[in-house]
Amino acid sequence: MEKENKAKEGIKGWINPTKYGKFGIERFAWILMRITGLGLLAYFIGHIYETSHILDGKAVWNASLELTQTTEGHIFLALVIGMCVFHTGNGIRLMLGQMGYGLGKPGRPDYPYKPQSLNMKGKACIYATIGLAALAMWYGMAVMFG
Amino acid sequence: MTDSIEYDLIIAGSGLAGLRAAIEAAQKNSKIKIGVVAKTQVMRSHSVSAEGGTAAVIQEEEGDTIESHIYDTVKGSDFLADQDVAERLCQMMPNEIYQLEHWGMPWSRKENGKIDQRNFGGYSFARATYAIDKVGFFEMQTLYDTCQKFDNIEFLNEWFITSIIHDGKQFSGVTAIELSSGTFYTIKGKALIIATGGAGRIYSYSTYSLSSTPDGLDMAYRAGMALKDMEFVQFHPTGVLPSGILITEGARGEGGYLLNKDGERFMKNYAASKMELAPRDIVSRAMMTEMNEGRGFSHDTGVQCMKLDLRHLGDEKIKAKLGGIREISIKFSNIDPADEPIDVRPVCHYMMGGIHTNIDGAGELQGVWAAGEAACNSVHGANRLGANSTSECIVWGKITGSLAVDYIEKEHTVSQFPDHLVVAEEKRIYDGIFRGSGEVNPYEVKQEISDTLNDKAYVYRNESDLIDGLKKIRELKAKTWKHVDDKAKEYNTNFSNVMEIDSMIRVAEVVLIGAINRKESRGGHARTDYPVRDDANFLHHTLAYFDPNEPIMKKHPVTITKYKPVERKY
Amino acid sequence: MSNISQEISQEKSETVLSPSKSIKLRISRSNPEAGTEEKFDEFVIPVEKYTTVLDAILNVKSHLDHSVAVRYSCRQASCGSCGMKINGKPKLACFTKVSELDTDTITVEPMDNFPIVRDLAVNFTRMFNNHKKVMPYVVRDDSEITPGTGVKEILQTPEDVDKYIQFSSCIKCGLCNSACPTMAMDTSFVGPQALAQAYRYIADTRDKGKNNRLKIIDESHGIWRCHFAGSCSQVCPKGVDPAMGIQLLRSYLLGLRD
Amino acid sequence: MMLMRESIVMKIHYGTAIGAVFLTVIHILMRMTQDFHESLEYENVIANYEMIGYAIMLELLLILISVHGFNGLRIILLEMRQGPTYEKAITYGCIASMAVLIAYGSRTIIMTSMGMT
Ligand SMILES: Cc1cc2nc3c(=O)[nH]c(=O)nc-3n(C[C@H](O)[C@H](O)[C@H](O)COP(=O)(O)OP(=O)(O)OC[C@H]3O[C@@H](n4cnc5c(N)ncnc54)[C@H](O)[C@@H]3O)c2cc1C
Ligand code: HEM
Ligand code: SF4
Ligand code: F3S
Ligand code: FES
Repeated sequence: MEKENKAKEGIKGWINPTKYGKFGIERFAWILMRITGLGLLAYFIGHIYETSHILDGKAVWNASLELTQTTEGHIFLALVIGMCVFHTGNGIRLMLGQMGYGLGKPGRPDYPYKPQSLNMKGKACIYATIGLAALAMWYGMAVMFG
Repeated sequence: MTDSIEYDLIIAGSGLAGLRAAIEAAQKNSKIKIGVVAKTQVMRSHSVSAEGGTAAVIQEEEGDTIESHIYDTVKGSDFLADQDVAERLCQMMPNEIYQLEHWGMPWSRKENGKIDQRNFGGYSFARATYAIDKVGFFEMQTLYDTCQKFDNIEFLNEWFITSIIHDGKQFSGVTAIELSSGTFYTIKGKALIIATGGAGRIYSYSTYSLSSTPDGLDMAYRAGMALKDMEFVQFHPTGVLPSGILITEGARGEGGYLLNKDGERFMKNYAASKMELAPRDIVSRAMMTEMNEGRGFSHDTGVQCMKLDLRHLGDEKIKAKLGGIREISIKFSNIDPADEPIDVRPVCHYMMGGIHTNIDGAGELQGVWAAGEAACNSVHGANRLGANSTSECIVWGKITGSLAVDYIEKEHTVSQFPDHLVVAEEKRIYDGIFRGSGEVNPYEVKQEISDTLNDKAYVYRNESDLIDGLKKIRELKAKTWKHVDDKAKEYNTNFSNVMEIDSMIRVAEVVLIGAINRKESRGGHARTDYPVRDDANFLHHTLAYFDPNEPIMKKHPVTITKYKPVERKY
Repeated sequence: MSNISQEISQEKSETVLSPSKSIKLRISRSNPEAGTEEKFDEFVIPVEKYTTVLDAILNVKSHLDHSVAVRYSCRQASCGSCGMKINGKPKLACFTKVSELDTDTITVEPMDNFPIVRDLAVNFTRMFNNHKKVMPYVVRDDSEITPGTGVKEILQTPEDVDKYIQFSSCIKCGLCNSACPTMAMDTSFVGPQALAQAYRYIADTRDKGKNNRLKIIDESHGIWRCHFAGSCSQVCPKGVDPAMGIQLLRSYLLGLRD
Repeated sequence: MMLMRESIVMKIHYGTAIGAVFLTVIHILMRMTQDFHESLEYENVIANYEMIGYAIMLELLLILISVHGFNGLRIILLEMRQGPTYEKAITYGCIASMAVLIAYGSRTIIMTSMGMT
């Protein structure tokens, strides 16, 4: 019984792409938030390591900077910028929601039921954040390649 | 040896009556162990479907009186109600409304914060207490949630009770199958409250949950307890087509009209003073008369129907007060009641009859009580008023819960547990049904039973139809259909379905014989061949006792206290 | 089709079905306790304009394969029995018409994140226990009334009722839990169903159990495991909007409301 | 396994996020106000570090993001699998990693700002 009660969908339930069409943009924002959070953490650790080279003198510092001076490096940095913008923007949306703002007011629901918490404001916010992230990536690329 | 578990109090059924009984008992004595056994999951009982209201006198300062509630109930019953029982209902109910409220019931409120009430059929005061139009659902939730407070209530979700075990006089347990595992159990207990609800699924056009089959009634019947007044079946005027899902009487209580083909509020010709809010039997007959005389509509599924018009209430009022039926109507018949009238037709909705009990809900076996729709304490007589049933469930849930505890607390000499009866029951269901054989599809037998009752024992009845019906049921009984194709143990609903169908045959027989014998028209039982009420010969209850061949029919007196039977007019 | 279907075809059939349009219904079959793996059985059945997915499944059960295991009762979206995945999305079978799905093949599977009992029926024990855990009842000292003492209602305006009525509409169908991404991995998570009920009682002006309830849900697999993915509200058939309730609960815990 | 109430942990999570937003903006603006490539010149970077205010800000940012990031990681891991031992392992694992990263980053900041390059 105990073992049986552990039934769960597993990682499939997180990454299965068909979910996002069925459960809406909020669910997509959810997985992006996870991925960008982890991505940023990975970058951050790398970043701390990279900056530590400052202690090893100019040559090493420059050499480590060189690592990202390639095309791949630029794309990687642009991704980081994008992740950062999305994670920050969506993070602010989530925090506002989790503090109780912008959810609409509880009240008698009328059929056909439209969940108020998944309102247009929130959805617009997600699309805007994705747009902003794309913009920032584009700008970053322009600076780096330019 | 079969697996065995034990409780002090067994409650069969977890509808409003069962849960109210459980709370009362748990509160009264925290030491006794209570097992609530239901063939559905506990919170999924049929009671969740109740929509319109729960009757109680809570506005005495506005002019309502208990006396008036009693009289309305008795008059509504066509004077077949036991009047002392009706009195008990009406007196206990107000407190129960407040008790539910204190437990969290989301009653709809007036602007001043007091509990609101709405109009319902057959009452002389608007005393149906409501919570939007999902009264039963919210009541079930309130009771289910309140049960969570008590550690001595245990829920046995999806356990199908098959029989009552007793030594001829005194109750000693039940047998049941745990559906998830398929294990056959003996549940021993000192007392039993039967709250297995109504059996309206013996009709094919029915408002009931699909789980409302007569297996609960049947197990009492087979245990030697009488079924009372089974010929009285209530047909609710407004079942939505084509599914038969209920459109609550509250829709008319809020001001809805019933229209015939000429756009006429035809009820003025049948009950001028109450119009659409006459008692259900009267409105249903009026509708059938209109249809029979060619003033009905034809629904796109081919059946005749009438229209229920709510458009003049306006979208906002419909959403605020009738949100549930708005949803039902849009989803199940593609009609938004704010734009279009709803297609409705009288539909099997309630069984006035049930397990014979006294005013306290005590059955004919020592240690067995019955409450709710499964019971017939004769509070509704020949026709129940809307909103009086949830009330009944709550009041007799409380009463029986309390009395069962008193009984358990007393010392009893207990005779040897009749193990041989468990063995016999196991044989009956496993050899007779599970391993039974036959070439007729049991589900088709079920369809035929329910179609037969729909055709032959509907709103208007007559001798030849009823006899035809009985013949048909007996033919079906004689066929070789009792078998279970699904051989798995786990969650075998094929098995439980066949047991339900088995019980339908026996109970349908009692309904038909009762109706044949009652050669008069009273309340829900309208005979075209005997169109008037006959107090001289039929002012009595009908009892049916089980016999393998044919039910043994008896009569039982009606308790009349203050109100002499008079002609019933609205 | 299974051998049961063959047995049924040998049964004498007396009802004539009037087919108007036919669809293919694929039903997920499994019986973990008996060691049977999941497979799909396909049935062709007639449907009408009003046929619901539950009607379709029960049609199969009545006429083609009696052994289909499915939970149902009210057939009007009130009891919460018939939650399942219909063409991949969690829905109530009785509240989904075949016609609104707009396809000729319908696949029904048991809900995710619940242990399967058999075929389409799943085990709710975990959800019921979580529900019980959040103290889903009005907490106050005077909640029992002694008859005859003349106690009346605790006043509550219609606006007060509106604060919790939507959360009170939960039919415990479990669809929200089956859709929630946290539930897909975290078997200890209390889940949107129970959290919405915690909010329902806290928002009730009659209740005094807020602090206890907040304490209960403020643990490592409690409310904070919700990340506002919103799938719960997306699939809720009753407009409960658990996501809203959960976020509002959080504003209590963050000290932004009391 | 609970060292603190989950609500306190999450308040920290949100607090660090909000703090990080501001500091990251400053951090990035510093890059932007100068020419991007120039800003990363060895000498410029060293000069930046030697401004004590900036160094303190970097230290703060390091702590905020480490706390936030590793708590985020803990959240995800916590939801991946259950069990008391596992939970204990990830809680302490994350705290330890967090501490190591902070220590390692601090070393860079402190040593650079004190001119120990
Ligand atoms: C659609 C509809 C709307 C209604 N609206 C109203 C209304 O507005 N106002 C009003 O007053 N009344 C109304 N009624 C009537 C009222 O709802 C019912 O009479 C009442 O709910 C019956 O409750 P109960 O507790 O007796 O049983 P039910 O709620 O019917 O419960 C029966 C229980 O018994 C269990 N059970 C049955 N057989 C077995 C078995 N063999 N083994 C184990 N368990 C078993 C079931 O699982 C279930 O838990 C309505 C009825 C219908 C059909
Ligand atoms: C600077 C602005 C940032 C903001 C506003 C922010 C905000 C948030 C918020 C609100 C959450 C919680 C989401 C939830 O409840 O589901 C979160 C999660 C997380 N954050 Fe950040 N964050 C920021 C930066 C970072 C950085 C720089 C990192 C990496 C080091 C990071 C790593 C994570 C991780 C790993 C999670 C967990 C992911 C999840 O729960 O889905 N964040 N962030
Ligand atoms: S919140 Fe909605 S989806 Fe979840 S159990 Fe309740 S009714 Fe079902
Ligand atoms: S889907 Fe799950 S993550 Fe939260 S908003 Fe609903 S509980
Ligand atoms: S059968 Fe009750 S919700 Fe579908």
